[in-house]
Amino acid sequence: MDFNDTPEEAAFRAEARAWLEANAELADPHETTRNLLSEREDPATIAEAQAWQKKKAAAGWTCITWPKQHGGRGGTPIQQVIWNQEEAKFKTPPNIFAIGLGMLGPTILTHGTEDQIARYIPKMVEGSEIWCQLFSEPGAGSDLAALRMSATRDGDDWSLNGQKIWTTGAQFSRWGMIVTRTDPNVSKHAGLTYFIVDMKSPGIEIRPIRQINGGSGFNEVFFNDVRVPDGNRVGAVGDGWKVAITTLMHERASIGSGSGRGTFKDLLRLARETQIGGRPALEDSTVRQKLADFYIAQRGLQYTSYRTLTALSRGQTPGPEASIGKLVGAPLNQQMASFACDLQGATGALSDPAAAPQEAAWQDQFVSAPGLRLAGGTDEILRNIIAERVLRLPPEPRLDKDVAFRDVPTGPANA
Amino acid sequence: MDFNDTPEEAAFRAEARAWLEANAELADPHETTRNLLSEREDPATIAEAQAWQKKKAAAGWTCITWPKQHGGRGGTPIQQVIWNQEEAKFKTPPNIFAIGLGMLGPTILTHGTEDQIARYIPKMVEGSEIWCQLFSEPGAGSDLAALRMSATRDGDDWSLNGQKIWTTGAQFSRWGMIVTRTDPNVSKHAGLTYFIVDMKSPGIEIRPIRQINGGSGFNEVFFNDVRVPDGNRVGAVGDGWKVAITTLMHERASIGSGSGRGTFKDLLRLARETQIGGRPALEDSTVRQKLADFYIAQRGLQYTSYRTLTALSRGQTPGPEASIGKLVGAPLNQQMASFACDLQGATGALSDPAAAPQEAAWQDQFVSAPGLRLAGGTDEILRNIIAERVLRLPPEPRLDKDVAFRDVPTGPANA
Amino acid sequence: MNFDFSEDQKLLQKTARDFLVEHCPLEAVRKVLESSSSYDPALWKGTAEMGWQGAAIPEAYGGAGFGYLELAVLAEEVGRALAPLPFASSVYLATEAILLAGSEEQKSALLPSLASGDRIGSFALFEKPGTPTPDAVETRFEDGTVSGTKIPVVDGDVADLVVVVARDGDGLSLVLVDLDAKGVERTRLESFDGSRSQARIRFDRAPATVLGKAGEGASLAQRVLDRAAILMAFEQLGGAQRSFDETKAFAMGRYAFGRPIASFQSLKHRMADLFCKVELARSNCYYGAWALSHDARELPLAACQARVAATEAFELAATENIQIHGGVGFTWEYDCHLFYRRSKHLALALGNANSWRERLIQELESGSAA
Amino acid sequence: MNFDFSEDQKLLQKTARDFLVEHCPLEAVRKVLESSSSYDPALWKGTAEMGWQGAAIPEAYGGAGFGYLELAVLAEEVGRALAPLPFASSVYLATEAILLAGSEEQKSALLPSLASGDRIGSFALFEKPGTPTPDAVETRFEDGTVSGTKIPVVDGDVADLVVVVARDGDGLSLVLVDLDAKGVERTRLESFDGSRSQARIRFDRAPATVLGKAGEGASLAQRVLDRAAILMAFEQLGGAQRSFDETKAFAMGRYAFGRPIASFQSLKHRMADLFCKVELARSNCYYGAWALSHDARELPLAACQARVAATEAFELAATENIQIHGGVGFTWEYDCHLFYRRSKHLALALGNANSWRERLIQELESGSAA
Repeated sequence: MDFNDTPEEAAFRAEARAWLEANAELADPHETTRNLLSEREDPATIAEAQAWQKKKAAAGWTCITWPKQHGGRGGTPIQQVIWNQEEAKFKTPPNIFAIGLGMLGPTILTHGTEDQIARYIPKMVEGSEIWCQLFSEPGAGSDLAALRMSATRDGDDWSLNGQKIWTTGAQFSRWGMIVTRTDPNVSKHAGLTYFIVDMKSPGIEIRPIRQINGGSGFNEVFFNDVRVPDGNRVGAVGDGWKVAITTLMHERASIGSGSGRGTFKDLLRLARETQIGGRPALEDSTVRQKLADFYIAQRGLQYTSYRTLTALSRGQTPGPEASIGKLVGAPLNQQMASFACDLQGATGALSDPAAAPQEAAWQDQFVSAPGLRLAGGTDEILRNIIAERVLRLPPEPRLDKDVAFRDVPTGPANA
Repeated sequence: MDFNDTPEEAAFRAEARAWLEANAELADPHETTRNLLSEREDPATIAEAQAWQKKKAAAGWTCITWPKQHGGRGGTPIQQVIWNQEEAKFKTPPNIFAIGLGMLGPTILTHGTEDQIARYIPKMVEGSEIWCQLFSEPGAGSDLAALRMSATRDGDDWSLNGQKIWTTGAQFSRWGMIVTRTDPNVSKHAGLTYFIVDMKSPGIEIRPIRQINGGSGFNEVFFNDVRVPDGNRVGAVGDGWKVAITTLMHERASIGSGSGRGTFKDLLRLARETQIGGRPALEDSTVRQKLADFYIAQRGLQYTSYRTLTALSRGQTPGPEASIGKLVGAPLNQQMASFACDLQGATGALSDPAAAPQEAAWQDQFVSAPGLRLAGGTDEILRNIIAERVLRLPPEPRLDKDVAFRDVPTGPANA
Repeated sequence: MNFDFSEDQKLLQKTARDFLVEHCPLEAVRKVLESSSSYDPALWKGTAEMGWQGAAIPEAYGGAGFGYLELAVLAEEVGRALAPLPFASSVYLATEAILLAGSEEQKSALLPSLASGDRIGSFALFEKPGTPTPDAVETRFEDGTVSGTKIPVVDGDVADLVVVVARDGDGLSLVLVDLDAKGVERTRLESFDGSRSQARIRFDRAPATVLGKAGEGASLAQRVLDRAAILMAFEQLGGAQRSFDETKAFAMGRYAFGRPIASFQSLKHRMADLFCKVELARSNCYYGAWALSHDARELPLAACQARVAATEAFELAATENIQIHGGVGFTWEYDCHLFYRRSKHLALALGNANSWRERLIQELESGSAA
Repeated sequence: MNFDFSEDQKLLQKTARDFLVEHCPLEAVRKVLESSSSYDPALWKGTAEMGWQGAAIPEAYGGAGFGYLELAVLAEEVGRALAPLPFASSVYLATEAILLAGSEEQKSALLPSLASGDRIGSFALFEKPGTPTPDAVETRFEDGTVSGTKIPVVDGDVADLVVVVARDGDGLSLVLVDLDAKGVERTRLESFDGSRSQARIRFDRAPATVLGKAGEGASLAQRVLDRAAILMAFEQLGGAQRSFDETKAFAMGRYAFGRPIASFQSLKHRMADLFCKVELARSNCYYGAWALSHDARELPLAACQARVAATEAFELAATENIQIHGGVGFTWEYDCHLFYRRSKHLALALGNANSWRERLIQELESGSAA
């Protein structure tokens, strides 16, 4: 048990730090932490992000735990975290490569052919080609395997028809990874197939989704007879669910790097600067108790992610335990934002950056927070995962298992 | 909308009050409220309770809403509440007749024969015969209809074999009402039959259950070839579930009478008399916020029971809405007790009446409180009832509906 | 004892609901939210024609003279519809302040136009973030003029007149300011709930007249806030009930894993808990309405109860509404966020729930009831 | 960076668990609870033979000299077994106080017998209900004797010596008292957790010697409490984990409506939430153990985190354990109440969770870390 760096880790940290200092600018630690999910990247930002990624890739910093032959550093998960911690201290462009490197790359490395690995991985690593994930559909969110996007064989190609939703970065991605239904006459998990799709193909239409926080980082993607060569199939026909699970496991295994600590500092500052009954709110015991709870929960999450890391370092598989971070962290984020708005009293109902404390960052976080509880698995799905896959509690009776997909009830909404 | 008495109600209240003043002694309003579920009545207390009940019955105060022909007063539900409010201000023996008059009497009046009504109701009303309810079994708690107590026909009699549990007052009851399984070859709700059983019958053995709070108000009751004449059957053979539902509906409809207000006053007093950081705890904002929440919740429950009352007065059927009171009130009781122990700091872990504030009543309540969340329907069952019967949300898939009872899985515990 | 609205009041409720279903669908709310307008003037006029603004104003002053139980019923419907109106500012606050403290002359001069909706009133108390004490008021009344900055003032940009809590010598007074007068500078501010408007008002020796007894502004303001809290609690109750209804309807129609998501036990249990929360809030609100209509001794306590319970119920219901909708609940296109925004707007409009809990305990300590 | 116990420490854990499974089944806990005994002397002797009491005591003073990570591991197992032992009083409190503040002479005189379990130590701080300030201590040290009443003193009835926080001139001092000496009157009190004993101790000019620097009792006591808090958090963690395990096992085996109750979604989701709570507490505890073993600057903060998180986890787990058991969970015969009692006992033994949250914020304010 040691929360400090070993000498080797300290050396790695120094190396990372030195490279970052030579190549980037330190961020202002006092700047109020802004939330994500609200931005939509413009072309200039994307170009900047790609330039930064290319620089990192050349020095071997983009995917530290990957084997060297695939462009990685052959490093440990702890080194990846050390890198993340250090990089977070610098001003860097948004990381639009995380979906590719974190989830899709590992899927190709696991299930892809040698040709697919050779064609796609190097450009993914250096950031010259950006990737997106096309899984959810309007009628298949929490129940992902209920998806209806059809793929029908036509010679050497497949023809894709249907709609995907919640696709981050679809508008600037070169490639997408998609799960489709190739056979509606077998049970719902059995009829799926997984493809790599060229996002520039004719027949693809991308529409941004406006979120309740005004941002539009997600898209709807419509497929109208989109041709995908069979060579882009990942895994066997009908094996799509197995391949998708690999992607999802890596999604959940993406590890925190002490995020949220800035947020707590902002809240502490707010409590110092806001008054209750003529004195700083920070002197009010209700505020103090609440702050203590937030602090303890955030620290608990942070150390829990570290514990997962130690397990990974020992060669254990990334387990569904990683779901804890999101299941606890997302509602915590919402509670903190709500509390911060309340602390401001009547002013808390202003979202005017010129009039509300800390440029109305808390109001922004409060309206963004619900998204964190829904994206990448709702609270409810995460509880199911922990209950069934971590705790091994028995499943509920299923009405959609042993029937052909076309016979599963879908209700009036999808009738 | 009027939270005050109408002139008629005020007159009724005055009448009740006058009778009580003439027949009982005022209680000390400053006495700390003690919890129930911890006592086991001794013969002297029972005799005292019966004497008080007889007196009340002679003056028509025992079952105010019942028709006069059955010993009631033909009064309104609001009159019953007014009576309860007034009676609570006096020193009176424990009410050991509530199960009979509140749940079993109405069941006999609804489903019983004329002979049964004539034989049992008058003595129930005057309290000379006490009643108990024999529903739950070790393997049938929340899932009541899974009960296994068998009743087999033998000439004019039935022979009962099996075990009941959680029977309040079995040891001093003259009669019990029991649900049995008369046919295990039909689906579980279809094979039940309801009886009145003489608690003095040969073959009945009663064992008190020791509770975690040291009390033993409940019993296990064992039946070994207990003979029950067919004349004691309530409702048709196989109709037991329907009859039992009548009993349960009345259980849930039993209406609060402002209970718990004393408890809040005790807590307020504790906060005044206990210190945090050198000042009365009542000056600490965390304590104040918590007290406010408790107060609001208790008042909300009280007014909700009043609203139910108004609905009843208009002739609406007692609905499952009454479940709110228990679902919210029981955990609230536990939270208040836990908070009160915590307020005492290290002393909170003493249950010594000579050493802990308010004679350790809060420690007593804390260890009694879990029982309130379990007895008469657990929190979980009450949520199911509200979800399915009040909100009409769809049921979950059932594995125990369309099979013979003997084929329903029971798991290793009951195998 | 009778713990429900009367048949007449229920009829009024039905009429109000029908009217709002027709004239204030959620598209109307969204229109205000997405545009630069501060409220819906046509709807304001329509409600005025039905006498809503003057529900509690005696007929002698141009009101409908219904009473407070009727106003509570209307407030619930206004809340249910998320009506984009300066109803709370004008009716619960400005009108109540004038009814409570105004001279005969002030009442005669102002109430008829407030009742008819021709003029909009507002109430200016807050000056900085947090939960202020009365001592914190810096806006000053001197020589018949008022100077200082109030922020935020709900509906301050569209109001015609405002009741201002101002320092007056050693104490506080309520003063009335005509917002078209000189010395008034108003700035509209971005509101968390864009369907309700917020403003900063700077007063620079703006002409003002005292409302009620000079120096009694602190206690008068508190009485106004208590009354407004009960009525606003009904708005919150309406919003909570509607959020709950929308949640349930969605969960019944949305299928996952081959069945309606409303059949999943974890959602059923959460909806059951939410139902309890809303019902308990309703009960506390009813008690508040009774206290208001009887001007009962328990009014301050009842106000705190109703306010806190309704705030919690609406905030929880709006949050669960998004969560149970899933991904679509996070889209601008769906209506969930309208409830979420309004729930926070109303939660803070009269100071946060903690400040009302604190006030509740003060009331219990002073032994006004319990 | 390494956020787990070592293989050796895990082996120690396994040995400890095996020992307690054999020598401290829940029947042994129940035996103390239901009898007039204050602890289990045979078990105390057994653990001492394995070196547990002296785990953190250097070998020079008769200890095993393992270290604090090892002691944390043992504490978790003691908690898991609900061991009816004066372990916390003697090991986390009295021994730590002497290690921290004792003179060479005191250490040599006392630590060997504490390590061997021949003597039992305890710690006397509290004097009245509530959350006291150091100012509230009325027990007085004067002329080499101590006078006053301490209540409650956990294990005060069976301890041989006690470290007393006493007023000493203008400040506070820690003083050591031999409980067999004259001027000591002990009364056993009914304990909420009957498997752990509580007492009142009256001192009437009982002979006492100062432990550590005179006048520094307040800060010394706080340092002792911080260290004890981390170790006790491991006891709580062990109790929480065991409660959770029992809940899960019961829910898997109990059938209702034709299936295991563990398959009902509302229970599954609650068990998932409980699992998260316990895991987060574990993480905070690990951080505490590290801080303790490294005597890190962050120790006070880490103590508060571990203490609060573990208190919440054990209390919730014990409460859910009864609830998910249903009716049988409320019977004396089932073991649920043993956990429920112990969870409250431990929650309050070093002052309530709120007092630790308060201390956490004080630490953040003083900027010792974060």
